[in-house]
Order: sequence, then structure tokens, then C-alpha cells
Amino acid sequence: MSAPVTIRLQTSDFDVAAETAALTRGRTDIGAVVNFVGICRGGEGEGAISALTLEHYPGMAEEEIARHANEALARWPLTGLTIIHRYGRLMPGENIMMVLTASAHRAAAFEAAQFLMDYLKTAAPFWKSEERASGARWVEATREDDAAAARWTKS
Amino acid sequence: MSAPVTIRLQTSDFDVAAETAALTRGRTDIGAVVNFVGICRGGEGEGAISALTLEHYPGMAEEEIARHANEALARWPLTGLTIIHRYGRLMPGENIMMVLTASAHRAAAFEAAQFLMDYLKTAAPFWKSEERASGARWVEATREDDAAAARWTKS
Amino acid sequence: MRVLYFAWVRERIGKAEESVEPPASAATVADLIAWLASRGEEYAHAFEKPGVIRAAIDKVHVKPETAIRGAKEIAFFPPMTGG
Amino acid sequence: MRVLYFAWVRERIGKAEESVEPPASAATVADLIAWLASRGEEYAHAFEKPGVIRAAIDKVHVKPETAIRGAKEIAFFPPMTGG
Repeated sequence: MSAPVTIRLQTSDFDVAAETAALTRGRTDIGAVVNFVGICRGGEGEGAISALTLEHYPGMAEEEIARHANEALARWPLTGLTIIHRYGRLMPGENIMMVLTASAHRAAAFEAAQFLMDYLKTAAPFWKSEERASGARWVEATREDDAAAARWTKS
Repeated sequence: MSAPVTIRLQTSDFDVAAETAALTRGRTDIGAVVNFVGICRGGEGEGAISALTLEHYPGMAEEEIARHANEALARWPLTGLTIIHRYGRLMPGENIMMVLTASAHRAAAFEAAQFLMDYLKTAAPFWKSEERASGARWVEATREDDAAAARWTKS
Repeated sequence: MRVLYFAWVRERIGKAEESVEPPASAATVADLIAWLASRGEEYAHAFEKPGVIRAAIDKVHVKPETAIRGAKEIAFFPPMTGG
Repeated sequence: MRVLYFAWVRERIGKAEESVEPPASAATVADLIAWLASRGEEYAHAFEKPGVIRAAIDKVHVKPETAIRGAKEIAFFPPMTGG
């Protein structure tokens, strides 16, 4: 059977249940669905974040994510995957993005979801700016994220 | 803040969206939510599965899962987790169980969800019987599942 | 002592639970399995491969060498396949 | 040649995109960065640490040593922080 790939960049929120239903409806070859949702954190006290703005490179973001979605399909026996990434200004507690992977078995679904997340964190053309009482500041890339992404290129 | 743990064994289906909302509502310290849903596969042809019956050890299943939920809370900085496991007779395409983990960061949420799944596959007192045209047969434990579970006891 | 059976152990024995009075010489889980296996054909069939049988005493997983003294409830079952 | 800027590169330069005509001596991405940095204070500020600047040619990530010949669109931006 086919392995549908859905990629959407949007300002509006998404509905994980509807996306899951779209990926699994009418199929009986799926044994495992893994979903990751990234949420805007707020923090507390003076350093609290009042809003997060996501900027992206239109066109490149879609193409880059599609390339990595295809790589995930080549590496793991997935029955489908969905990636939705929001952009624009978000408040703490709001959804930022989601990855959904489906497979006959759980290892493939978990690994593909982690692979796609590590990729999105380090190489997809998105940038985050956090607003605090002290002003807006661009989020810096972390070494942990780079290390997490590097594990998929080791054989 | 508290890290709520919800564990339910039930015959009825569950609502991932409602469980996610219950775990995240009113909080701004959660940056990552990972959800795993196990689904009854059907297969095709002569070996197709017409139904799956899940038997469990009432009392022990809840206690065992709670022990492992607490171990997950001790090992990873989770903001909460939910485990729902169905029992009784299920049809292909139906949900079997779900694990939901929430944390400030994605690595903890992913790892805790995988730890709990590997545990549930190998040590929680549940047994599956598959119905085929040729009759009912108890599912045998797999070496892959044992190996997956063993990785969490290595230091 | 209350004994519970699950999955194909239950099916082979033909009951989900019963009360038993094992002899004092049955000190461990393995001893109890050997004694149960001697109680009839259905038990012999259920316990024909003692190495694959898992056991729990009072709802906690135990090993074959675990002592059964003081146990209220002992359960026997095949390897678990949840999730 | 169309040049795009994102995140703090865009903020420092004060524009999201522009058309530029770099000299023929600007053969690589690194050469183009050096030439852009010479165009004014705002550019010098944006490219003050060339090592942290990432680039894409026609929407594909490239390295500083990549040749820019034939490029229609070159984008400059800080390390990505999506997800």
C-alpha cells in the first residue's frame, strides 16, 4: 500500500486527531502511530516568554522538509507521515509543530519521528525569536540539538 | 509543578486529544508531547487476523504499570504521563493502547515513551490471542521486544 | 493458597483459578510448578515446558527459585505480550 | 542576483531581500559574504562573524566554498532553530 506524505506550513493551529485519522483511516496494516507535538513554553519570573515568533524561508522550508520526509521513508518501513509546522507569532501554551509517523511496528515509527524532529531542530530553515520583558531575542542553536542530529549520519 | 500520572485499563476506546488536553491544559512549562498509539493490525490473505483478544491480570497490571510509570518519572524530567490499555476483543484497525508523555524537552518525552512501550511489550501482564480463519492462537513474545526492553537496564 | 492461570496456561488447565494445598516439600515456585504438573494430564500439558512459564506472587513477578512461603496468591502465565 | 536575508541577518541589514551585482572576483559564497560586508555598517554588522552565517543557493544549503556562478537566489541566515 501507499505511504502518504503530508507537509504543511501554516499560521493556524492543527488537529492531531484529524491528522491521525487521515493517516490511518481504512487501513489495517498500521500497528504503531507516533506523534510529537512541540509547544511554546512560557517560563516564569523575569525571564518569562510572552510570545514566540517563527520566521521561515518560504519555498525552501517545504522543499527541505520534503527531502527529509523522503529520506525517512527510505530508511524506515513507514506507512505514512505528516509534518505540520506553524509560523508567525505564538503565545505560550500554543502548538508550534507536529510530526506524525505510522508503521506496522513501533521501532520504525519512533525512530523516524525522532529523526525528523532532530532534522527540523537543526536544518529546516526556521528561526525563533522570543519576546520577554527585556525585549525580543533570537533563539540560538544548541549543541544538544546538533549532537542529536549527528547521530543519524553515523552508520 | 506536579507531574500527574494517569493509568487506565478499560474495554472502551480512548480519545488521545482529550488525554493530551488534560495533560497540558493551563500549563506553560511543557515544550514536548509524545504520543504512541498501538493499533490492531489485520494482515491479508489466509493469515489475516479477524480479531484480537487481550487478556490481563487485573490488579497486577495496574500495579505493575504504576511502578514503571514512577520509574519513568524518576529517570526523566517529565511534566506528566498517561497510559491507557484496553482489554477484551478488538477488531483490526481498533486502538489497543496509548502512552502519552510530556516534558519541557523532546528527548525526555521520546525516551520515556519508548521505555514505557518496551516495558509494556515485555513485562506488563497482558496476553494477546489472534483469531484467524485457521483458529485462535496466542501471540508469542519476540526477541526483538526483549532486546528493546533490555537496553534500559544497561547503565 | 490461591492459584491463578492466564492465557494458554488457563486454557490448558481449563480454569482461571483454584485453591490448592501443596505439600510442605514444595518450597519454591519451581517446586510448586512440578507439584501442579503432577496433578493430571491438563496440568502436565500446561506445565510441559516449565522454563517458559512466568510466575507472580501477590502480583509481583518472581523467579523459579523464589520461596512461596507466606504467598496468598500465585499466578502462572506465558511470557507477556502487551502493548 | 537576488539575495535574501532571514532572522537577525535581515534585522541587522534592515531588509529582507535585494538585487545585487557582485564583482566577478566574488566566486564563492564566502567571497560574496566578504563583498556584502564591505557595503556598509549594517552589512558589516550582519556579517561580522562569517563563520556563523549559513547560506542556501536556490533553496539548497551550501558551504562557504561553494561557487555562486549561475545562482539565481542566495539566502543568508543564522543557524536554524525550528521544531
